[in-house]
Amino acid sequence: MQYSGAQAAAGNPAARTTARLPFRGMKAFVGNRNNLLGLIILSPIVLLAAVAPWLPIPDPLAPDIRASLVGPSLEHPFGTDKLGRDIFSRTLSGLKVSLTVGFAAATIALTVGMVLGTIAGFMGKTVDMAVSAVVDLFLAFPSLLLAIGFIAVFGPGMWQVILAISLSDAPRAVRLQRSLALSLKSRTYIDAARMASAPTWWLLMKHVIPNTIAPMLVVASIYAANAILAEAALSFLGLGLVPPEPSLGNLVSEGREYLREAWWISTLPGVFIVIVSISLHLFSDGIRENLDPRAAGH
Amino acid sequence: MTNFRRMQRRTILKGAGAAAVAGGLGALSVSCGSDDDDAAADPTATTDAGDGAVPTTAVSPTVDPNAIQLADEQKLLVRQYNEPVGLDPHTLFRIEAENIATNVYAALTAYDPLTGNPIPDLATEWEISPDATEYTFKLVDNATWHQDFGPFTAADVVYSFNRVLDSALGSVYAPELNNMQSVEALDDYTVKFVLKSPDVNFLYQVGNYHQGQIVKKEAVEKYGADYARNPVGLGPFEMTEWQANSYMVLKRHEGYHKGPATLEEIRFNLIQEVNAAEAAIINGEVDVAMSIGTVPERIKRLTEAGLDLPQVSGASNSVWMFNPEFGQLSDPRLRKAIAYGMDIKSSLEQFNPSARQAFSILPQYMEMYSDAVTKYTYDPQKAKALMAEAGIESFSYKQMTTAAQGSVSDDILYQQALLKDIGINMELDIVENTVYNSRRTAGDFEVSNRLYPAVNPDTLLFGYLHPDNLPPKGFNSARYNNPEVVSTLEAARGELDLEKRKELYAKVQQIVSDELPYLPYSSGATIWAAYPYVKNVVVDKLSAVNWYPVVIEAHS
Amino acid sequence: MTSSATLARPASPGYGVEPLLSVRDLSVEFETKRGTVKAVDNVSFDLAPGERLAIVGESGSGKSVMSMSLLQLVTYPGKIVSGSAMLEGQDLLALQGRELRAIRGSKVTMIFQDPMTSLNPVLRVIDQITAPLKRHLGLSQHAAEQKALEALRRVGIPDPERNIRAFPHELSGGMRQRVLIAMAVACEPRLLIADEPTTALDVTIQAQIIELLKEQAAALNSAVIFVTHDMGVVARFAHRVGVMYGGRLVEIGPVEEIFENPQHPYTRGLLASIPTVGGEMPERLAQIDGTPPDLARLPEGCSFAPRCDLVQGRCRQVRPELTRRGTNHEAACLVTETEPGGAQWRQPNH
Amino acid sequence: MTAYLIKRGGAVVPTVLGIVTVVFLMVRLIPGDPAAAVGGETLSGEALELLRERLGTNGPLLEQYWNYVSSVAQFDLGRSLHTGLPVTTMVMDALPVTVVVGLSSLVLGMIISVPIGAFAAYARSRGNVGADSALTTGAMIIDTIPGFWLALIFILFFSIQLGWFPVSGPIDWGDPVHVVKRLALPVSILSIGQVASVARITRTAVLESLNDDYVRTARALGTPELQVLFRHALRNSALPLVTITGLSVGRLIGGTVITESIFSLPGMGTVLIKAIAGRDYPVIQGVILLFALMFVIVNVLTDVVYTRVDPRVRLS
Repeated sequence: MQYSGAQAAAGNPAARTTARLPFRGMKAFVGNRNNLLGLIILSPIVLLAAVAPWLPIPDPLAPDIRASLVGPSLEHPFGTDKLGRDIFSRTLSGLKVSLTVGFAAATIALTVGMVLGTIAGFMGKTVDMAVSAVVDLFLAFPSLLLAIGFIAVFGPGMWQVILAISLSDAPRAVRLQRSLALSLKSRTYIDAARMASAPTWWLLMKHVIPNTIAPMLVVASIYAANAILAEAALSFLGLGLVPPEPSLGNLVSEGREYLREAWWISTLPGVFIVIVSISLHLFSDGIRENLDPRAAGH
Repeated sequence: MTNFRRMQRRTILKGAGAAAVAGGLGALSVSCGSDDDDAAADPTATTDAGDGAVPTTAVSPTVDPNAIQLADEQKLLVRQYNEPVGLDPHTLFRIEAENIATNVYAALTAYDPLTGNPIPDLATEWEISPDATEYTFKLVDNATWHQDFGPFTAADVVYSFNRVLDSALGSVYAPELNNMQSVEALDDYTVKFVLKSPDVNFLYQVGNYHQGQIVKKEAVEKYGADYARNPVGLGPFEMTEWQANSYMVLKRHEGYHKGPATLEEIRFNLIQEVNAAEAAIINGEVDVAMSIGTVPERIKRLTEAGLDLPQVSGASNSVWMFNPEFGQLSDPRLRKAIAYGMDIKSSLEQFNPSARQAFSILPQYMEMYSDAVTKYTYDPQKAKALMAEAGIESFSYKQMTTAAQGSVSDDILYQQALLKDIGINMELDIVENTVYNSRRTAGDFEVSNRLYPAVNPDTLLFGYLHPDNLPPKGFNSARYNNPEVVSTLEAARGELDLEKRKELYAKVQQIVSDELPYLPYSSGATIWAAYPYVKNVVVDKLSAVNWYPVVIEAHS
Repeated sequence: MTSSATLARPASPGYGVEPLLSVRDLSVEFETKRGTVKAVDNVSFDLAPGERLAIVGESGSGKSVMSMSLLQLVTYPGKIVSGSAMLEGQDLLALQGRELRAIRGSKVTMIFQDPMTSLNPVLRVIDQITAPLKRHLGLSQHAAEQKALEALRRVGIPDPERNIRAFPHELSGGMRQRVLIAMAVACEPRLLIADEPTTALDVTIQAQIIELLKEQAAALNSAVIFVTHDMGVVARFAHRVGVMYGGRLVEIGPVEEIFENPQHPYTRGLLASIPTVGGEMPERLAQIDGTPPDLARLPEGCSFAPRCDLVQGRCRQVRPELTRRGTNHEAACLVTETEPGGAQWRQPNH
Repeated sequence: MTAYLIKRGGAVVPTVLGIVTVVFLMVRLIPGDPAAAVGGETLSGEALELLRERLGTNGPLLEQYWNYVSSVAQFDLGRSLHTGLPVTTMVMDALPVTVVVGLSSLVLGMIISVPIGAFAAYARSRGNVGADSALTTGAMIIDTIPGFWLALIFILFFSIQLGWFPVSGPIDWGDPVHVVKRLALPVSILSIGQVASVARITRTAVLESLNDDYVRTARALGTPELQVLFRHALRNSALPLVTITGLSVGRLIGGTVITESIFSLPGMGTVLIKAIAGRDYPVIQGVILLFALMFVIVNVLTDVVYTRVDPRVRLS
């Protein structure tokens, strides 16, 4: 707000400059409600998915045809499918797969982005042009299409899905990191450090990486959320993970045959897709708001 | 069945003739024939081919169109579940294409929809030499080709059969005719086949299916590479429009030799996904849905929606094919371990109640079916013992299967879980129908399955077991080659005595069940759905519907 | 006092007239994360028809917020918490919806600080200037266009027929401010509020714009509230001047009175900071030591106390109210209140 | 304008060439011999050679590349391995469905989400944080619901339960009522998919615009609030909106692939999925190429529209 007291108080130019600096270290990750909410929702889910194999719940792959299409109950909190497999354990098992896909795809995109983006931003002309050309080329393809094309070549499966999804996110990450690196490059403290003949790796480690990790994490958590949805979509099309391995997408897809008799088969895993992606979005929003208070609306 | 007995008496079968069928009673026309009563008079005898427990959801009874009030507009909308790759009968594959082809093309004989026995069609009568090596057919003189390709003559038959055998065409159905020596036109309406060795089942080979369907030289040459999408036949319907990935239109052929059909037009809308198909028919977007699967919940929903469920049960068996070229599967003990490790019976009861476990390659309704075979029922102990005997504790193999949009059948998943318990790791190799088909043909799989609709026992037994039919040319995907089986089969084909022939076939079935190149899995139903106002939809033994007798009753 | 400032001083329309605008106890608060900020604190003043009142003060003194609150243009998180502003029998602060919009742009109009951003960049001048004419005067498109052209001509836009079809970015800053003035005066307002309308312009243009405003206001007999931090402009333009500090009106009176006999130490500081030869005014009044008060943490007592060189003990406890210092002249200072004779501390200046 | 278009079009040439190259390389990236992957490991001799020829993977790589580029330049995308139909015919038949569905959902998506975003921003600017949060959180939740699941529910409810919309059958372009009914559900599903991103961008942009000086000017001149919001603030948010529209097309293309297959629409997505399942690489290549080219064209259009919505952006 133009006329808020905060704005008036921020009248001194020094304060304004600090506000515009990219965030410092961990500050960006704490002290924000959204951020915290995202973590609060996500952590137990991740934990649950991680410890699922040791929980006293049925084997997610074990059929029990006497308990076919049983509704949610104490014994089967999420009900069972046609084969009598426990949807709760399948959901946890699917969560693990979906989270793995989401985080792995986001991590790959983030890593590729950080490395190539920094190189392009710092190494200058030829390298920059080459990297940017490749990035632009990949950005010319709609993202899911790129993933589908990848699967068309390498076939369905877990690692193919992870790579396919990261293939469509990585160019975006490279582009973002490049622009962040470019703006940092021109900043005075980098110049100062350079004048003190600091080695490039030190510059990168000390200034570039810490100052770009948070905005990159903003997008990476969105990538993770999108990857989970993309995996679901690919699985739905039969281009995702190979059954019987349950992913959340596979579960939603499998349940459609019995949507009317057993709504729980696809709905409850679907709810988890929604919860996980929302918490990732909240987490991302939180960091972003900390980086740029204006985005919060004040 | 009585077929061969009739032939032995050198019977000259008189076809029903155009006049008798003009009323549209195609399905029963054969019963009007001279001495064919026992074949079709009692339809229930053959529909109920299973062990007596096959569900008998009401099949549309055969209705006389004169007895009901017909709808003014005889246009039908049908759900087509997959797009035919092409409609060249000599190269086409799969039921979705066959379903259309049998209505577009005609052949010397047709198959009775209820019994599967050959009945007259383009051939009005035939004469078989006493040693069953010469077949002479009299042809109808009033059949005309679709699209102004003129009248049908014996030259067309000669061209057509030689085309199937032409290696340049590469037809997978050529082996069906490998006992054929020559075909010649004696005059415009008489054609004579000479066989290399006696074959009592040859009437099946010239039936309205694949190699038997007659094509027109001029049409094949005119369309060249595009012929498969521009089929020209002699059947009751002609293809007038084909929009890729969307729909196909068949219009009735005014020059059909039995008189034009009552139905004016059939529009096949492509709806691949079975859930969408269910929605479409319940929503009234189509009148008939081809093959809506066997999931009991869906069947129930469709019944509740007031739909008829025309179906054929036990017409063909699905078999698992073991490819011995892949490591452990060359050991019959491990193949048997797989067979004993699965609970086919319970699985079918649960997931596919309209099906029964099958124990032979031949469906039970066939006269040549034998019950004296090794039966593999769920016995995990025996499976473990067989594996121990083979010195193996556990092993993995790849099961090639198809998936309806990512979902593998519950049945497979159930068996997968059971096999895992005894140390057999079934890895799923999920591929789409077309790929499935081509890899199966090429023999590029470890284990896969095949459902081979056929009415001729020889088609099945020669196809699966004869080395002439090794992939990629034929259907012997297990690369089975047992000289004893081959000689027995060839002897059976020429055996004029029915009982002796039965014995020979029983011997083959016994050997095969013991060596297990193929595991007979299930004998299931093909279920369609149709609104009650669509009359005479009869799913035949080849899982196809002959649209010629179908009529639409007036309805609101 | 510099002669240039005094020479240009216009004559006041005088007292005793029924006021056009009567502002009483106007307070505006902002809710911020740091707490409630009193941006405008109990401001009261009158304005005669045709009178030109200048409001001066540092950045953050509340002068802009005060002027905007008269048209209820202060938006969230700002809120008018009390007060009234009677204009010809209507309380501007109590109006709502349709009534409020009927006043805005017709009876009372406003001109803002930055002509570069105050026009909508994606709409042509014609669309922006004719909209209020059509709305308030019910003119047809054609009539509104004619009137708009006339207004543009009056404010000295060259080739108005062509320029009216221009997009704002195609006009210079001075031209844009003229357009804004034309928009403001087109409906012949009774009151014109100008919020630092010349700050963003360069010096020569500034003078032209001031003259133009004066001319237009005089021609329409519109009263003007002119918010500025430039004492030079005040001298040239206003009849009366109000000084704001820390959200409060600390002194108000006729221009000549204030210039000759400022009663508030802050006013005195403002006057001292005027360059002797008329020229540009720095944004911040560096000559007054210390920084503007933190409105969220106002000290008890006089808010100027921390920076005041006359400060006494009670200044830190008691909040001074406006008291009468001369004809139509009031100031809020405990020290000068009891020691009238401000002339003594005007001395060092000369 | 024409000169600009020519110039902007010229800049597209390397991108298009790059796309063609990537699509060309696709088939060559298949592990092992692509022809064997398609035809089966046991395929050999003449048949294998024939298949290589149909895939264009025979001969030296450079020659393959040259052949591919020159045929693409002549709009020859080869023939389907399964149906033998020219790929150009197949994709051109499917194109209208995809374009109509895509464009309508783009428009409908905008009609739904722009006001949501604008009102959320307005509420926030007025201090109504609750309404803002409700709108933005609602949009976020909708965004994370898998579209295909929603599609199934829609079919269940609107088509089967209520019988309002058909879910199958070819599209009869001659009958507008039928077209609307047939496309209503897929278009709705696709537009819902865009709501969150478009609303979010709109909200941010409008929130920023609402703080702009001209908004205050407009208010000071008595402009009604709805006009302030839509005529002034929203119009100035057009640039980010045009950008997000361009990006939405990318998302939409992904979405059509799934939606078309659920609703049995004979569009390019259906063609693509069938082709992938059947390893019909000439068709896969053709569809991906066409989709990518469409996306490039949209991006060029986006740039052109930029100059339309904001007079400050010069054509250069």
